[in-house]
Order: sequence, then C-alpha cells, then structure tokens
Amino acid sequence: MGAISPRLAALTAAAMALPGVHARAADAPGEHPWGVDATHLEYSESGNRMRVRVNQASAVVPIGESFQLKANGIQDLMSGASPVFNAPGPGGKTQQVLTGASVFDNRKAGDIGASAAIGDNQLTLRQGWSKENDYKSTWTSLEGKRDFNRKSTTLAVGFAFSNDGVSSHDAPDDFRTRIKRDFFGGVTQIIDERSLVELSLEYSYSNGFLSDPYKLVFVQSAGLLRDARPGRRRQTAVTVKYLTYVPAIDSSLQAVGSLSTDNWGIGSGALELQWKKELPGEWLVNAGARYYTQSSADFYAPLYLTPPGDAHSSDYRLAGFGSIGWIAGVTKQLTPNFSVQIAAERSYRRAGLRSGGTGIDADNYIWGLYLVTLQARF
Amino acid sequence: MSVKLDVIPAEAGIQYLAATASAVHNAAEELTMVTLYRYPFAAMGSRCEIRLYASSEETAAACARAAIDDVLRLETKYSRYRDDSVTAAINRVAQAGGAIDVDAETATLLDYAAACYEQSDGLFDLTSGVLREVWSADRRELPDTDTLQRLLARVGWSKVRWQRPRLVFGFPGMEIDFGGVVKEYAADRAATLCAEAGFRHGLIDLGGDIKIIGPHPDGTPWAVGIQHPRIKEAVMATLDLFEGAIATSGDYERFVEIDGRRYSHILSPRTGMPVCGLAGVSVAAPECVVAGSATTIAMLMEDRGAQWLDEVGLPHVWMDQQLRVGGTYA
Amino acid sequence: MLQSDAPGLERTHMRMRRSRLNARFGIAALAAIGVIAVTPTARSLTNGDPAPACSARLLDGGRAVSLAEYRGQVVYLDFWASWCGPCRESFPFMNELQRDLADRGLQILAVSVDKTAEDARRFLARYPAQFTVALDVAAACPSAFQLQGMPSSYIIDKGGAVRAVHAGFRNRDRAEIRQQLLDLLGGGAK
Amino acid sequence: MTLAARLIVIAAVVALLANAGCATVQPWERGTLAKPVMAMEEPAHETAQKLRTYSAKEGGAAATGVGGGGCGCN
Repeated sequence: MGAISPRLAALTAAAMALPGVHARAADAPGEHPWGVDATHLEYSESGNRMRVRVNQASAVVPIGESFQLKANGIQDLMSGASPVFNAPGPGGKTQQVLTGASVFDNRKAGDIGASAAIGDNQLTLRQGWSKENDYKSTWTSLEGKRDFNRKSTTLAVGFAFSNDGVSSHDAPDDFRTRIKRDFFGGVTQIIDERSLVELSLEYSYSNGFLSDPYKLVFVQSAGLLRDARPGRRRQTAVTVKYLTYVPAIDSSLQAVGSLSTDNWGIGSGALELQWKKELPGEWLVNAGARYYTQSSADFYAPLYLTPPGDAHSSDYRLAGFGSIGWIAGVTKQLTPNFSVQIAAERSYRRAGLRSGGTGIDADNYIWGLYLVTLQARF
Repeated sequence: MSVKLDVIPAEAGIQYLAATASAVHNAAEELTMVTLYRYPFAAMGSRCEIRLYASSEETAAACARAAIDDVLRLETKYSRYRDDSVTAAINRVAQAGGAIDVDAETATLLDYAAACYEQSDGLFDLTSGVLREVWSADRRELPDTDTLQRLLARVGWSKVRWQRPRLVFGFPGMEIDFGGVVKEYAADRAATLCAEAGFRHGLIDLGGDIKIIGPHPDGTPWAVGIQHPRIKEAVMATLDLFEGAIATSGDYERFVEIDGRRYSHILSPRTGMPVCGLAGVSVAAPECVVAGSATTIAMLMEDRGAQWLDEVGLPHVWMDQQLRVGGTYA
Repeated sequence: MLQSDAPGLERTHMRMRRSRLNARFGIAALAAIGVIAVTPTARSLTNGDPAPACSARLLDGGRAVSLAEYRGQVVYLDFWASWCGPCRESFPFMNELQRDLADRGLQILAVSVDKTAEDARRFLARYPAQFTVALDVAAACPSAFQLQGMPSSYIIDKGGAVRAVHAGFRNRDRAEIRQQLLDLLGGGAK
Repeated sequence: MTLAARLIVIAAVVALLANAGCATVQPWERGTLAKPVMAMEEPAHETAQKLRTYSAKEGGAAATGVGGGGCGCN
C-alpha cells in the first residue's frame, strides 16, 4: 500500500465500517502458543531382536506472557530377544546367545515441568518418573538459559539427578538402587549472518548397582557368571554443533561432533552431517549420515578363558565397535496451526569400525527407527 | 529432592494424549492434498466465479455455497428490478418525497457512498439513476437539453438529507441506486467468509471485480488479465496479485451507439450526458469496494480521471480514447 | 526501554552448585564458556534524541518516502521483516492504530528490512497492512536507529524527536504504546 | 593431566575461537538465521527418542542437554 493520501484515507475509513469487508487476520500461533505434540515411533533390530513401539504425547500450556507448564507422557511396548552372553562357536568363532522366550515389557514414563522467562533469562524445572516391571526411576532437572549481546550469544547451564531401582524377572521385588548426577553447560554463538556454533560440555557420575541383571558372562572353566560392573562411573563429554546456510543450494548444512571418555575406559566419538532444505508449499526435508565409534571397557571381554577379576561384562554395548548410518526426514506445515513430521534413521554396527579395545563380529547388527509426529500450535 | 510416587499420574494423561494424537493425525491426513475447486454462477447481471484451494470437495463446496448465498442475498436486497427490495422501498418514499429509516447495513453503504460523493467532488452520486429514464438501451438520438434539465433537477445527493438512520427526500421524483457499490461490497464479504472459514488460497470474481483470498498454495500470486477496451480478446495489462482486490470500469461494457458514436452507460450527474474520457480503467486496493468506486470516479472525472487517480495514490492502469495506456502498472 | 546486557552469569546460581560440584571440572569448564567476550553495543537511542534521517522505497509504486516528510505529524515508525515472528502480532495492532488514530494526525510508517519486495509481499498476503509500508533493502535506517531487536518501533513527536522506543513486540505493550501516542496527539481520549 | 582435564582445555580453546571469529550480526541482519532450516533446536520428540536410542545402544555419552530418566533397556 503506497503512502496513504487523504482521499484514500477517507475512502478506506468509510469502507472499514462496512460489515464483513475485512477478514480478521488468521490467528496463527503467537509468541507463546499452547501446543500438543503426538508421536508414534517404531524401532526394530535385525535378526528379529528387540522391537519397540513408542507412543509419546506432550502438551505445553502458557500462563501469561512469561510462564509455561509442560507435561509429557511416553509408553513403550518392548518385545523380542536380546543378547545374554557369548559362547565359543564352531570353528573357534565366538557366537552370540540370545534370550529364548520373547521378552515382553511395557514401560510408562512421564514428566511435568514449569518454565519461567524473566527478561533474557529462562529457568526450567522438570520432575519425571519412569516405571516398568523391573525398573523404576524418578528424576529431577533444573536448567537455566540466558541471552547476551542482543541475543547473539546464549548460555545454558543445568543439572539433573535421578534415583533408579533395578530388579529382574527372577527377583522382581528385589530392587537394587543407583543414583546419577548430571551437569551440563552449553553456549550458542552467532558467528556471521549465515552460521552459528554451539559448544556443550557434560559431566555425569553414577554410583550404585550399575550392572545389567539380564547379562551373563561365559567363563571357559567355570560356566556362566552374572554381569558385574564397577559401582562407580564418571563420564565427560564435549559436543560441538556447527550450522551454516549455503545460498548456492538454498540449504543448510549441519555438523555435530562429540567426544566422550569415562573411568571404565570407554572412549567414544561421533560425527553427524545433515543437509536441510525448505521446499515451496511449506515442506522441509533433511537427510544425512551419522558415524559413531567407541573403544571397549577395560573389564570387557566377549568371553573369558580364565576367571575374570571382580568387574567383568560381555555386554555388546561395552564392546569396541563402530557404526555408520543414514538419517532422513520430512516436515509439512499443513495449516498455520498443524504440522506433521516423519523421520527415519538406520544404523549398521560393525566391530571393525571400533576405535580400540576388543569387539566381535557376532555383535554386528542393524537397528532402525521411524517416527511420525503431529504438532498443533494454537 | 526426589519424590517417590508409585501411582504414575501420567497413566490417564497418556491415554488422553494418545487419543488426541490419533484424532490430530487423521485431520493431518485429510489436509495434506490441496486441489483447486471452481464454482461459476451468475449474479448482479454478470458472470461470477469462486475459486478455492481446499483439501476436500465438501469443505470447498460448503464455503462456496455460503459465499454465493450472501452475494445473492445482496443482489435481492438492493435490486432495482424487484419491488420487495430495500432499494424499491426507499424509491417508493423518494418518488413521493418523504423520510425513511434504513437498516444498519444500508446505513453504512450510504455513509460509504457519501464519502465517495465528497472525494469525487459530487460526481459519484447515488441519485443519478433518474437519468436512465432517457438513456435507455434502445435510444437512437441524443436527448434535447431541456429534457435533460428537467431530469437533472431531480438528481443530486446534496438535495437529500442523510442523518443515520433517517433518509429524507425534500421533494418528489428522486431515485436511489446502490449499483455502483453493491457488487464490489459483495466480493469483499464473500472473500471474508472464506478467509474466516480457514481458507488461505483462492479468489472471488464477480463480473471482473476480483477480491483475492490468498495467493496460490505455493505462494505465487494470481495473474489477473485486464481486458483491452477495444479489442475483445486482447489484454491491456496483466497484474500479479498476492492479496487485496482489483476492479475495472470502461465505456465498452454497456454502451449505446448513436450515429456511429459510442456512449458509455456511466452518466454524469452534472451534464446528464454519458461520460467521455477514459476508455477503460482498473484500480487495485486492499478492499474491492474502494477499488470499484475509484474506477467509477476516474471514469466520471473524464479528462481529469488520470490525474485524480495519481492523487488517490492507489496502483492503477488506464487507456484513453486514443488508446494510449498510463498509470502505475503501465 | 532496553539496556545493553550486563556480562557474566547470575551469581546466586553459581554459588549453589559450586559446593557440591567436583571443583576441578566445574570451574574450568564453565570458565571456558564464560570467556565469551561480550561485545560492547553502540549507544542506542533514548528519549528526546532527534530521530536520525531515514528514507525508504514505498512497496507500491516505489516512490521514495522519507521521515522528514512527516515533520509536524506524530509518527509510529516500525521496523519489521517477513522472517520476524512477533511481527505477525504487531500488524493487526498497527491496523487498529491506523483505524482509530489516523484521522487525528497519526502517521504509521512500517519499514521492512527484507532483502526482496517479494518476501515482504508474501508476508503482507497473510497479514494485510492498511498503513504505509516501505522497503529499506540496504538497511540504512535500522543502522541509523541502532535497533536493539526485531521488530523495533519508535514513537516520534511532531518536532521529530524520539519519545519512546519499543524493542520486540508483546501483546502487553499495546496499551502503553496507544497511551503514548494519545498523549502526543493531544485532544480527548479516543 | 587426566583425560577429563585435557578435554576441558580443548573446550576452552574452541570457545575462544568461536568467539574471536564472529562479527557482530545486527538484529536486522538475521533474516537467514531465522529460516526454518537454521533452527538449532530440533523437534523435541525426535531429539528425545534418538538420544534415548543412542544411550541405550552405545556406551559413550553425548553432551546435548540435561535429559533425565533412562530405562532398563537391554
């Protein structure tokens, strides 16, 4: 609309009074919308091992301009076999032994939280629970965020602690406890008109029963022993995320690299690269790849020829291995208030890609997941 | 600070949220594919059409039906030919002289017409319908001046007293016609009905007066062709419209031919004669009713039409009798 | 009125955690993050400053319009962009101001800093504007005004001085802005 | 110097580099950064579910925020 001349102002003002000449602008979600997210996810592993069907729903309700209440509910239905121990196989090749009967478990988890925005600061407190027949957990987290330099720098710090109880099918009421304390610091910085970088550090320590009641170890002369891991774990991790927009292809490229180390001797590294592009008609597509590698825990062995020390485990997740996988997703904004997202990831684990320690090809497998999320913002 | 809770409060919550998830999921399924639906119809003596992008035939048809009903309602309410219309009721009082109270919608239309009267130095006049008595379609020769003078005595918005909601005609023989406003007003209302029903992409076309509901789903504008005043199939200009409205007037729509000369159906309340200035003019504005009256006033301004359009400052394009084209879109 | 941000973390937050934190890790890590130097921001406009010169191109017709043209009128100068979220809420509010106060001499000038007119038009297709809209692709005006946030609006009195600055837009600002305009426009409350 | 301390030094250097390299980007120059493809925060459910899968299937920890809970997934 050009400059409003007196003539036009008079005509427009009179036209305004005519009933129904102007539609009220579509009330797209404002600054603090209330919203519901609903997700269905299917996870499965090759060799008809574990399958998980997940339903998650969350709601955010704003209170005034600076407070929000959040609620989250998750239900997992787990089924299928999972590895228990490794045993010597034909031709001297170690092979994996899985649980016989199909394990069935139903996990329910939920959390409620409140966040307050005061000026450039934001404080979020969350209290959560998780319950399945052989595992109980309650956790609490507090996170603070602050914007600096007219929102070009954001600093986040936070900590969480959880108290868990672990039992097993054969002694379902005998819960052995463990605690975990988690400290997090992160800074996001705008680098130039087209790129930002985020650096995060995390330190966590766990004490108590850290073993897995369903895992065993095979000892050549002594038969099967229970999985027994040290009662203390210290983990440190650093993650750097770099996101930049490339005008030539009208897309953004994202690289997320992380390193972690712990007192169990597991050193890990991950690198994820993603391409994201917005297509006309309010579509957003993304695709990428993820590489992961880790070394095995000091006390890990696929199986033991001689009686192991106090700490011993053959759990495939403490072995040395690497994995390479692809990521893909698409999001469509259906109306100003509704959007739907579909995401998938598939990861191929290979012992050969380990960054140290021991790992066996018997542990190689493929896991994959896809999810559909529906978002409503009003 | 850790809270031991055996009963999981989320249990009921999860069922509820899962239910909303599936309901919302189905709605999304339905909204994914958007197609263009077209609803042609006849109203106010011209070819009309409603175009709507919608995910399903039902939602589009429901909105088009509501919009068409509203256009037909206005056509009936302000028709010159029906004796049960508001125009007829007003004109019965105007014919005899006297006062009548009008409803709120008619009152705002009269306020709007009054504003147009002021902004056109008296040329946009609802009471100039009387001149039609002499300028009927089968006219073969020019009316003589004193017949025109007798008619002009019964024309003039200034001769009417308008104090909401009362309209007073000081002497008999006058006549009111909302023709210059109602069609564009109906286009605005129809677009609003669909926009407030959640439609983001589509347009309303009432005989060339177009009101945009929103651009195509991929964000590209509607290309609107303006008819060439002299060559039927040709286009004088094409405009890209994301929003707002465009209206067109010209001497080519309905005219009378007398000894080889073309006389437009637009009559000047000052001379009683058909206007002779611009051959065609189109104006764009946020509201169709403003665009429409701007084109009518530009025609009424005859050779000062182009200059008046510059004063108003709305985007426009015109062609004069020598087929020269001008305006911001030229 | 927005002050430039003080550097450094909330003191209380740090003390509560240090006691229980593994000292060697906590301090070093957060020091590493804390070292982000806070870049000093140029002094932003405050009440009474004369409004800097600013001109932009009208979205329709393309004529250049400058702030000086409106000397003698109360001006509500708003900087917006199609990519700015809160602008969606400020446009209906500016339409209200236009309807209620235009005939009392208020002049609204909404300057977009979009890189192309096309982006601005697409926004206007969804959020119609019944006030004057202009485009400043080179962003000369925003740098002259040293904007603190997006959107930012400036209330300029008849003498051309800035009387109020609003960085960002929240629904609760509406009453305050309307009152500031009424005070400058004078005459009875509308 | 233990591995943890060495990690922190790397982090400090990266933080310094990150800051030194950036020109101030004015609020009105953030059109590109406001594009949907430039959102640092990924969709909440996708992030939560992927992180849970990584922590259940991998021994390393990823420092991407304070997520509570966990599960006895085996």
